[in-house]
Amino acid sequence: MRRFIPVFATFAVLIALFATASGMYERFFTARVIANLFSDNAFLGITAIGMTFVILSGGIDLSVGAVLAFTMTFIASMITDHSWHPLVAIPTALIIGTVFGGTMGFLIQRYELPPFLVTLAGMFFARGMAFMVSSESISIEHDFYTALQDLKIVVGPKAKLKIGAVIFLAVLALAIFVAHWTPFGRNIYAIGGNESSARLMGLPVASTKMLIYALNGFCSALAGAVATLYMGSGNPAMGVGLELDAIAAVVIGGTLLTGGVGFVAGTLGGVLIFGTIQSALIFDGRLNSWWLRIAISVLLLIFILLQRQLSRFTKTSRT
Amino acid sequence: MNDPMAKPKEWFQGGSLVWPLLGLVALLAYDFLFVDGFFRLEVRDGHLYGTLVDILNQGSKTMLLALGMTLVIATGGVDLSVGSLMAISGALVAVLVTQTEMSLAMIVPIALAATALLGAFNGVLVSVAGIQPIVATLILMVGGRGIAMLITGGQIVTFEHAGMVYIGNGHFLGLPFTVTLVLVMLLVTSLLMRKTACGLFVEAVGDNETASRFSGVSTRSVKLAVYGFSGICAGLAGLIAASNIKAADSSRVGEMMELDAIFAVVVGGTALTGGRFNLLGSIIGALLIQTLTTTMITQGVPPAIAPVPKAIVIVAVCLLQSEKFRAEIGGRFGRRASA
Amino acid sequence: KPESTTTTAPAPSKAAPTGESTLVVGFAQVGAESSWRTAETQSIKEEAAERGVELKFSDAQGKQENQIKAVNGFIAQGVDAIILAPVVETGWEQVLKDAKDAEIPVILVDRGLKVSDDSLYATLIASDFVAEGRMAGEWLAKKTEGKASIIELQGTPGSAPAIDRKKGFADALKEHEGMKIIASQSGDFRRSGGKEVTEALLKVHGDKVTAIYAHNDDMALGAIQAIEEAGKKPGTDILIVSIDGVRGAFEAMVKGTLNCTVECSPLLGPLAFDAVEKAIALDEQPKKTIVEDQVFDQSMAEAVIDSRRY
Amino acid sequence: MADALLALREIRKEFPGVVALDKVDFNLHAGEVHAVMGENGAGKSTLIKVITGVYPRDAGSMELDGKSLHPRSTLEAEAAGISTVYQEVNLVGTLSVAENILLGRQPRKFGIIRWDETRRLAEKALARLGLELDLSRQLDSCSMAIQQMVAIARALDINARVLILDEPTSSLDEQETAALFKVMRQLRDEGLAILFVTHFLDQVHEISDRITVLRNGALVGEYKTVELTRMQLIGKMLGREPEALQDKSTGSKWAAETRDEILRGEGIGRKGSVHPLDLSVRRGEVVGLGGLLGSGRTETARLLFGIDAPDSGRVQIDGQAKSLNHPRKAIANGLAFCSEDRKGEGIIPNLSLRENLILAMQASRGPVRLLPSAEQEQLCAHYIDALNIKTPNAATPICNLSGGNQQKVLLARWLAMQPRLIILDEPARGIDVGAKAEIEKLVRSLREKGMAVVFISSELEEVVHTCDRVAVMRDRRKVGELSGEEITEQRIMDLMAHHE
Ligand SMILES: Nc1ncnc2c1ncn2[C@@H]1O[C@H](COP(=O)(O)OP(=O)(O)OP(=O)(O)O)[C@@H](O)[C@H]1O
Ligand SMILES: Nc1ncnc2c1ncn2[C@@H]1O[C@H](COP(=O)(O)OP(=O)(O)OP(=O)(O)O)[C@@H](O)[C@H]1O
Ligand SMILES: [Mg+2]
Ligand SMILES: [Mg+2]
Repeated sequence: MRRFIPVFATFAVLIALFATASGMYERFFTARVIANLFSDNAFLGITAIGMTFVILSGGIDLSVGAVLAFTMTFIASMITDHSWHPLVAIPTALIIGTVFGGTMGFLIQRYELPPFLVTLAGMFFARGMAFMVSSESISIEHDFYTALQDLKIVVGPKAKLKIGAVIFLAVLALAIFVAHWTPFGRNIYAIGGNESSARLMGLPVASTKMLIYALNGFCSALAGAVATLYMGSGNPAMGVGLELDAIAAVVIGGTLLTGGVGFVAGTLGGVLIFGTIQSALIFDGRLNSWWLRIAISVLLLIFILLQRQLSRFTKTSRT
Repeated sequence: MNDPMAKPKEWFQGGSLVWPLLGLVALLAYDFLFVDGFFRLEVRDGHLYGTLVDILNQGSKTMLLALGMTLVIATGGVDLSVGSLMAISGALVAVLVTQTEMSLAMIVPIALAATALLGAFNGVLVSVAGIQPIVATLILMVGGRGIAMLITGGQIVTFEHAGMVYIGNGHFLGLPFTVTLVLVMLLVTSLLMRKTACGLFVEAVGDNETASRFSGVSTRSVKLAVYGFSGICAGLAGLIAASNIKAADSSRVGEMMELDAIFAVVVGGTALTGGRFNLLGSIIGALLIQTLTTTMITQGVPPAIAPVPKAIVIVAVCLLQSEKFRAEIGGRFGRRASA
Repeated sequence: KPESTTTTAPAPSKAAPTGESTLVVGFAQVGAESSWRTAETQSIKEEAAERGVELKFSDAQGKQENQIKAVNGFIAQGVDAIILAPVVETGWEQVLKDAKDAEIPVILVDRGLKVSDDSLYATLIASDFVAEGRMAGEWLAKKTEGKASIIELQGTPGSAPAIDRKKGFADALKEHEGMKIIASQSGDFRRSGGKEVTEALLKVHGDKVTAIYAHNDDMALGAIQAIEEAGKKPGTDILIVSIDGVRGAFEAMVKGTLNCTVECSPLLGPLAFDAVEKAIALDEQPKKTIVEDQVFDQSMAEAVIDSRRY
Repeated sequence: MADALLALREIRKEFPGVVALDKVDFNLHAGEVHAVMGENGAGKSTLIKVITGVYPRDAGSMELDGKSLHPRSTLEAEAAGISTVYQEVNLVGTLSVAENILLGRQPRKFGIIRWDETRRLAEKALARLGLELDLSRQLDSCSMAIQQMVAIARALDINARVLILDEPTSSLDEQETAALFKVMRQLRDEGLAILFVTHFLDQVHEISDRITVLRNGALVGEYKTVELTRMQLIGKMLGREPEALQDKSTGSKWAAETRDEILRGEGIGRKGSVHPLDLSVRRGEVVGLGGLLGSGRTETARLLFGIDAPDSGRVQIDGQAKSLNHPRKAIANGLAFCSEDRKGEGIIPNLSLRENLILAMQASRGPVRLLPSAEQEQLCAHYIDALNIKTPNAATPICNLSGGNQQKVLLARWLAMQPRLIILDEPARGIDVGAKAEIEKLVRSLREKGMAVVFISSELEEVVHTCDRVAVMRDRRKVGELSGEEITEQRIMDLMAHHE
């Protein structure tokens, strides 16, 4: 049970945050705001889930935002400019993302390159390719797509979960399952906990590492697809800095950047904390550009400290 | 721990400057062959003038950031806030220079003290509060820019103060003054690290924090110090950036420069996992990235796809440094797997 | 002179706030990335205060996703109207539909959108970026009598002004054989970017360069410094034309270092709130109001500099 | 004798500056326990890592069951039927005990891990070693001994033909060693080939059938255990006649009462770790802490050294109350602590031997006054010589030293400080016979000069032999204290196993 404390702490902080905001702003505590929280942060959430795996393995991936942008632009361009059917365009984009991630994983694993640099290069590359596909944002015009976009689950008065949010939740459930009930998931934890041990224990370190980055490439591409559903367009400049948001969400969710420790479920908490802070500041609406930035950072700081304090409660004697 | 894989991420012993240098030389060779006038140097108004000089001058900011970042990374951390700290020091200086009568001898220390303090604040978050470095410094990365904009009221504050203008545009001994600044900082840092025990402590903390603490090293102070130092370096870089354009552009200055700095450090032979570091390597790494940027501008690479060649160069340099890759390519390095 | 759908940016209104229950208006701004942008924000805030409107301000830090979140937030909050300065042209369909369903009028400022259904927004108050680029090109053509080797300093890749101002300028150049863009690089709308790029390009292209066209004033101001350091006279040896018309550009023109700037007025507050009020009252209003851009060159700079408000 | 199951011919392995193995032949037969013996740095671990594919060999051939063997990773070695426990515990500290045992081999159904089954199997594997543990406990929070047991349980659980154990018993106490030996015998009788490395000579004679001795990377010879006496074995390992290694004098018995008390702890304890206890150590005295696995000896040491802050009681140094809440303070008060966890809490792996050696001294001097390099060199030279540390030079990264030599460097780190009180937690872990005697001698000579020692060891013999007083612990509680003539293995064991 003790292992779950950081996750509980994350959700406790989330609830505290949400309660405070609800107290301060009218109409904050509504089903609509909560549903929006999921819909608006769906693609951040999906990248954060992929990122959770990477971080659990002790790595990092800076390319997620750029891969998302590439996927969006690719899908939009294929559908609008080249009249592909969405059901062709989206899977193709997902495959490209997966292969791209896998390639980075290969370089990292095979040549023992630092993930930071390889994925930094991946970020530049994917961003450049996004602009190569189209230097402007493209809107997607396709009846099937519009129909997809309009799919939603009504969860309350004026509150609906859009298709993106539904995909996000599905990915979340799947990721939790993979992390905790499959050998692949456990190997990720082992590699992150101690890579040399994992190797000496005879775990398939090489293939697992490659798979992790491939999986994350897939998640980034899926996030890109979800983003096109969210906005109905592809924007090559989208997702700049998304990687940092995703990393922050993962870490706020109680996962250690050193690898091996953390939970996918915590990441959900991290994403929602992030989103709630943003929503609360939008509801406030009184801060100018600089106070807004200062406020975001101060709130982040407060809630990270709170989360740490809560999870420290039961720290075992030896660390 | 006598097994070879205990640190698989360790990629090569901090020490070898050969590979980053080779990368730099290769790039310069390309420029020599394909870019007209890249190596043209002339003397104008008593100082050197040419693309190479520009690279030194423009690269000085990244070099300074990389110096501070090297130590932070050596302790196993990372500092994302350097860009925002640049903005803060630039903003402070611009505002003080234009709105007060203070002399530069007062203003510069004030600005550097401010960024040092903010850097130390990062250090507190990391070492005392135990927040992970990426997130701890992300806080100041976001908030610091807010502070900088607060100082300038969101405006671009321009100045004409001769002393301030000199820092980023002046010349000393025929070279941009920034070169002297970088050299002095490099020298001071190297001396500090090698002639005192600071370097030992930094490397020990980065390599095995627990063991260092058990040996009586004050790991907290070490971390506070390196983040503070990184703050000072960022402050200096901010001064140069502001001086360069005779203005404090607090909302844009230093954006994404943290990535350049980290790139420089890692290419220069300091592993992100901490431990051994190499200051000179970081400087070379910074030069590499600046040369690349300048090359792309002069080569007329369309800006939208400019990241692609950048990516290729990064991967190429990485592969060059990978012993495994060299072994695979060269073959004659034998099948000796890297330790 | 102005056409029926164009207008110059009017002075802020001095009307006293109406006594009725205050309007709540959300403003989804792109960010605070340039002096032009902050001037626009300022104008809208001042006008809101002037009219006693409660303004909900959101800064998206340059990200479309944040802007969409902001609009969604405004809708959830039940504001009376939304002013949106879209960061790019596409991708707004869904969120505008939601606004429409909630019966909240959306007023677009500074650039248009591509949406399938015009009724998704109430009106657009915008500058014509393409026209700005064209005006800059035409001015330069006239000044140089159709002969120039030009360095173009582009804005941030992918951003609407960068795309349109490039397009407009290229259009203008088509008619003049002798005008060539010899290099076109991005200075990212930054002063430092303008300087770094110019510095590097001057070394390579040396004396060939006769003119510089910058997508915004900040980059032009950076370029001026680079030219000076290269031992040339900006404004004389190399002509410089840029867009925006911020105060710094006028100062440079007075000094003779900048030749021309095309004004793109950020003072949209009064127009925006007029539109807001009309939209709420369901009054007729044109779908599109183009704020007329004006070309200023050195000869006019001295006269107008004191009246510049941003 | 029949053909060997695993046959190595003329194996050579070279590291920069060191020839770790030179033309080494080795034969391992099915159904035998084969001990590989040698001094620290003789090449035992390297031999093992060559077998399991961690290091590629530079020359020579290997055959397993007549087929040539070329493992490129442990994964391949395991697939070929070789299961290994490496010298340093190689497990994942952030995972639970149960997972560590079954990682990579979890029972699953449709690819889904069956956790209940996993726990059951883990329980079974541990039970085989006579161990009952909280399976969901994070491995990191367990003591070294338990970690070692878990590693062994994992290796035994793999269906293998060859089992390799590199110093598995280095931090085990007698009971666990016995349990391990029982399983080893059983496996041997089932036809497994077992390679066993240890520095405990008794254990070699107790369990092994044959012995291969290495010295300086070269093969000395292969012997039947029964044909080699203890003294002969030592002679072969050291390459010279063993002199008075067993210096039987138990040291001067100090008239303890007349000596000043250096450290006095009254009621020090910490919730969840050790119950409040009293402990005093006098000048020139060696105080042992006895107890079973996890009885709280290490935890007590950590409290004394300020690693974990005690939440009850007080500590006096020289009669003055002190609050030692950071190792730095403890060091400033003349304390030193040599941890049992060499890898995690001891060495700074990528720094050189010299830097590792001077670290504590430099830390106490502060960052500014760098120890002059002449002095550094002199210190290194002194300790390399005094402790017989095997290394190319002082600039070698410590991670390239053999385990035992690393341990010696760590000892040197503390001895160089000339502390007034040193806490040695399993100091002999992984150290060869010669070195053990050296260290004992050194400790005695320091004691002669008035140093006090807190001595923690799982080897009762060593405790009896070295200590002037022994505090015995059970269930993280001090249950008694023995001094002088009372100190016998029997008395300690009685206390440990709770008939008072
Ligand atoms: N990765 C390495 N790089 C360089 N030298 C090494 C490396 N590993 C071991 N050595 C050297 O090889 C020699 C043999 O080491 P090995 O670990 O095999 O000794 P050992 O017999 O296991 O000793 P111990 O009893 O101390 O464990 C030592 O001199 C050691 O310094
Ligand atoms: N059987 C056990 N089950 C669960 N936890 C245990 C067990 N044995 C020890 N521990 C835990 O392991 C930790 C380490 O105990 P400690 O290291 O103080 O023991 P020790 O007496 O030094 O024994 P060792 O010889 O193992 O080092 C303690 O937190 C203790 O609670
Ligand atoms: Mg060994
Ligand atoms: Mg112990």
